[in-house]
Amino acid sequence: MKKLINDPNQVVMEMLEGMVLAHPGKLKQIPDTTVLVRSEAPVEGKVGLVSGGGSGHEPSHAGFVGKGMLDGAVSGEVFTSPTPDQIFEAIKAVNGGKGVLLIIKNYTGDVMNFEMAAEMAEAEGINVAKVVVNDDVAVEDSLYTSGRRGIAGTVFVHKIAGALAEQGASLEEVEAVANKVIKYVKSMGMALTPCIVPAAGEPGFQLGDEEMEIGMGIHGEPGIEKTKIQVADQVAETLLMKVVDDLQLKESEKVAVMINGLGATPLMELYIVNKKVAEILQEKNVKIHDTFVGEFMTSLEMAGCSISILRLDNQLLELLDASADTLAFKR
Amino acid sequence: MKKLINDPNQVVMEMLEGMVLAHPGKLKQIPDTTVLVRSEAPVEGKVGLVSGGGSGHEPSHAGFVGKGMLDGAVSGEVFTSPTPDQIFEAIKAVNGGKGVLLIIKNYTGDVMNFEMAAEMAEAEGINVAKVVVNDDVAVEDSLYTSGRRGIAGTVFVHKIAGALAEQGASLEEVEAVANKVIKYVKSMGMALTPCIVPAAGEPGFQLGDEEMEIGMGIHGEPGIEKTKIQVADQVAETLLMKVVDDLQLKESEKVAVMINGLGATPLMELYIVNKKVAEILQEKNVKIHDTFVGEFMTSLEMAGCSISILRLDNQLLELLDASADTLAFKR
Amino acid sequence: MLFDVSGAKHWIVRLNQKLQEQKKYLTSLDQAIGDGDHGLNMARGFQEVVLKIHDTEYKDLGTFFKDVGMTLILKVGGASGPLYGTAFLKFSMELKEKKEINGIELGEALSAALEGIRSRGRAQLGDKTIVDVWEPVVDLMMSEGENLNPDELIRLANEKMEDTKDMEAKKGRAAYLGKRSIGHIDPGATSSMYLFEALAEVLKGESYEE
Amino acid sequence: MLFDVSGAKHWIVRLNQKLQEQKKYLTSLDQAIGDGDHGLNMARGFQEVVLKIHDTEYKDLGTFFKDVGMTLILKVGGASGPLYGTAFLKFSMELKEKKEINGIELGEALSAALEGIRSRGRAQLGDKTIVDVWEPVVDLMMSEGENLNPDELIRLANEKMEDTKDMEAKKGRAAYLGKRSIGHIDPGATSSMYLFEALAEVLKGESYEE
Ligand SMILES: Nc1ncnc2c1ncn2[C@@H]1O[C@H](COP(=O)(O)OP(=O)(O)O)[C@@H](O)[C@H]1O
Ligand SMILES: Nc1ncnc2c1ncn2[C@@H]1O[C@H](COP(=O)(O)OP(=O)(O)O)[C@@H](O)[C@H]1O
Ligand SMILES: [Mg+2]
Ligand SMILES: [Mg+2]
Ligand SMILES: [Mg+2]
Ligand SMILES: [Mg+2]
Repeated sequence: MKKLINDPNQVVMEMLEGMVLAHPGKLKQIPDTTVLVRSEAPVEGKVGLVSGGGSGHEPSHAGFVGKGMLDGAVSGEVFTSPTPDQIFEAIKAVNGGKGVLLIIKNYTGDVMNFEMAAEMAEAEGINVAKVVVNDDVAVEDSLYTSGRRGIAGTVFVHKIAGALAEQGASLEEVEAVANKVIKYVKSMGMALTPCIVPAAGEPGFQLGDEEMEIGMGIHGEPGIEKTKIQVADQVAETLLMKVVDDLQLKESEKVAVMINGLGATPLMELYIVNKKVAEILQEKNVKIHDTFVGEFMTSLEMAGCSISILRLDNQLLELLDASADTLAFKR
Repeated sequence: MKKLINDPNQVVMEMLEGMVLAHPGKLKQIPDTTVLVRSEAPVEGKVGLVSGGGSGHEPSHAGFVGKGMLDGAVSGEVFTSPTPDQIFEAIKAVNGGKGVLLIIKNYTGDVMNFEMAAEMAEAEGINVAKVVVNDDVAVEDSLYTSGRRGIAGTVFVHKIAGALAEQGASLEEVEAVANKVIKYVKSMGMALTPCIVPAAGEPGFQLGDEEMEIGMGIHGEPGIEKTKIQVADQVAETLLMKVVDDLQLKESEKVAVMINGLGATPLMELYIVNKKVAEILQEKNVKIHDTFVGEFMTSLEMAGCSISILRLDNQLLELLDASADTLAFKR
Repeated sequence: MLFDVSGAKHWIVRLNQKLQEQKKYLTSLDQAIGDGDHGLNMARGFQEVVLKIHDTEYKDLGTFFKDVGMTLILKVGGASGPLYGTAFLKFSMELKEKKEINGIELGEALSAALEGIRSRGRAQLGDKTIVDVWEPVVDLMMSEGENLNPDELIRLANEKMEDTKDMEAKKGRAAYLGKRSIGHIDPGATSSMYLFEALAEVLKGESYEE
Repeated sequence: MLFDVSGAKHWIVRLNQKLQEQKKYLTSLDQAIGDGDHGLNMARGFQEVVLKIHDTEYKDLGTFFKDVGMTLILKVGGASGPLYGTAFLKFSMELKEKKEINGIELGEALSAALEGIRSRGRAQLGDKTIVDVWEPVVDLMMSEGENLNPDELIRLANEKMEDTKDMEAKKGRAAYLGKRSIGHIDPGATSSMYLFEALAEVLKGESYEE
């Protein structure tokens, strides 16, 4: 394991300290927690937005804390949901009197821990709403299972719900728009290499020199299938078509595109993937309103990418374009 | 070699196409070239700024094209300086009548190719000035050799010279401030893993499981020495002290810090490095005006980082803080 | 059979020993069908529990297991934190102010704990989760009461853990794998087996080294 | 000895063959003390040159080598593009409108090419660059003139290339390595050796397969 770290068991705390030291004007840490909030939190008269999850997905989620997006981010151990007390601290810290929206990625652990935190907050009289992001079309959507995972599409939820909250909307309105984004955003990913959780010291799975994993999760969970490695155009087509079909995208609909790197994939490769994605969408006469290429929801140093498509109506388009000032997303 | 590419010999062109498809409102490509310029180029009455070099350092340099930074970026083959004709095309495309500044990283190839392009431009009556960035303190500074390499500190040159140009300054003034940044910025890097040039198909060098390379260049050129792998705090201290000593930083001076990832290093690790860097600077009573953590000047999928320190006087501080709107650097 | 605070401490310390020893193994099970942290999560959580209970004098089982549950909730995270945490909290609520209990009461309290797991995780028998060990084991304890044979408990816990191998996961992270989850033992079922194995060993009166 | 457009074409085609064959080797030399692209750069550039000259009828050496130089400048990049490109451009300027030249004129034109390399790259003898092959070889051609023994040229080019092994690089990318550059043959010196080897083979009148 080759990593620029000190103690594998201290990576989260040291990272958070390093973040606050780097951006003292933007972020503050709630003492003795893994919670980072906007330096001006709580913002009076604004719905507070809290997201979080295991660490190792940077810049998610603290990178999206700031004006126009999140108010607070809670970090668990690497790839492990944070505990309810930490989430509760975040809720208290961002509550400006108008209630708090929890943006949860659909993993059993996250859902349960955020639920417990919401129960704690409600017991203290804080109005809390929860939305659960499940954009990963690699996983079958079923009532009888855990359902689909939340992956990179989550960033669009932060952006759009954050923009509406910034305008002073009510908790119900912010929750509703978040749920609309969740309905309209679908994603799928693939990996060329695994990643190593620092405390584990070994890769979470193995891929041969000629293999890739299609439908990869963002924690090293295996995907739909291992296949022989394919060229970028083929990968782009496989992922995109699955997403487009699931969304049932129609001609002349407007979309936003996200080509998300999982950690070790050079920007060069992400743009090569985007070339094919844009070409296919243009062929289908889908209107690309905007494209985001870079690292938004990573898996440590995993090589690979995910493609997200967000269907845009007028409301979502306007909120997507609204200004945002966070470390990893500025408009 | 596991890469999300199609044809190893087409990576640069496909990447550039993917970039323009992603950001049509911001970038345009000069037809049949590897030149990307601001969509509004040439900006009349403004000094034009052109940088570039081999590809594989993304977001450098096209990611810094936009308001307040560069007007144009020229991409060579991976890790290979672009040819003079391409650079000449960029100069012509951004010349708004006030002359053009070429920001060159100090590599024999870049210097020679940009020089030839400047000669071509001057023959056509375009006023051209050149600055050569050589911030890498890993290399000995000597009149008898090629001197020091240009690495991540180059981004500060783009930012600050770009800000002054945006204010309408003359070519001489922009050149002078660029040279001041070059004098005041020093950097040093290290690598944990090598990277693979697509057309070569094999890593440029080898590092054992327990080895790292100190003073690494950004093209897989070997550094000062191979050492046993060290913890993040030690790495941060080694790199930073070399930079600080070279700059002869004194108490209560103001600086900007850049912790630059080389491609495969997770943001988490960069922030862990920043923690130590900030602590050491605070101990020395150096004032950190701002910190930039992320990928600015990469080496494909190399794991590792570089640390840059820019000494700030009032002029530089103001220009660093000025607004900028590019893909990879927004203020 | 009587179970008191001393037995309870023995149980938890013994469980922690097993988890520390099996940390890598549990993690490797989770790597196959999950995200490879179950061993780390359990080992981290129970280490904290043992630290917490080590220096405290507990007057009754309720306060003891409340500390166990709360510590797990606060220190584990992931799916296992809320599940095991909730289980021990519900367990503790059944044992409020009890200094010692017999086999019947133990079974009833564990039954409440299982209810906590069910309501938190909404998993059913056959979903390839910890429920697949808990439910049959708790059933056995309820039906045997004072006549429980600890060796039978160990045998059953192991058998039910093994049975998860052929199941297709419907809940938790392994569910994303669909049919690819078949052929691997569930990590949570395995940590639950250790939990009951440790309990049975304490019930048998085996001594242990702290 | 007479050197005309046909000989010139043979030279360049032969050189390209060598560069394509040695692409990996040159790249491996550049990996050791540079950035590992020298073979790629040279192979890409001369492939383009050969494509360019293939279908063109050249009336004189000047226009022929102008195309060679310009193509290298436009297609190679890096350090080797401007250096080899400038060399062939200067070479072509000496050969303006010349249909054929003798050994003395060839030496003089190559001397002008070397001057081009020197003024572009500012490297001196001993800096571990292409100059370390070019300078002694051009000196030999200048002093031998019509009496040049092509085998002696090949021997000298190889010897001078080998000599770069013990040098510490002062120019080019290898200079960043300082003393660590010692012990490796310079990639550019090696491609220059192929250049002169190909020339000598043509001068000897060896036939070749296109
Ligand atoms: N809904 C659920 N109900 C009961 N047990 C579950 C549920 N979801 C997951 N589990 C158990 O949790 C185990 C995984 O725990 P762990 O790896 O610590 O958490 P995570 O999945 O968040 O990484 C699984 O092996 C399974 O036995
Ligand atoms: N200033 C110089 N003068 C002469 N030759 C040089 C100079 N700098 C570099 N070279 C030659 O160029 C070779 C490297 O070429 P190449 O790898 O194609 O370019 P780059 O170094 O830009 O990657 C070196 O081996 C050396 O022989
Ligand atoms: Mg987990
Ligand atoms: Mg090169
Ligand atoms: Mg797990
Ligand atoms: Mg080279």
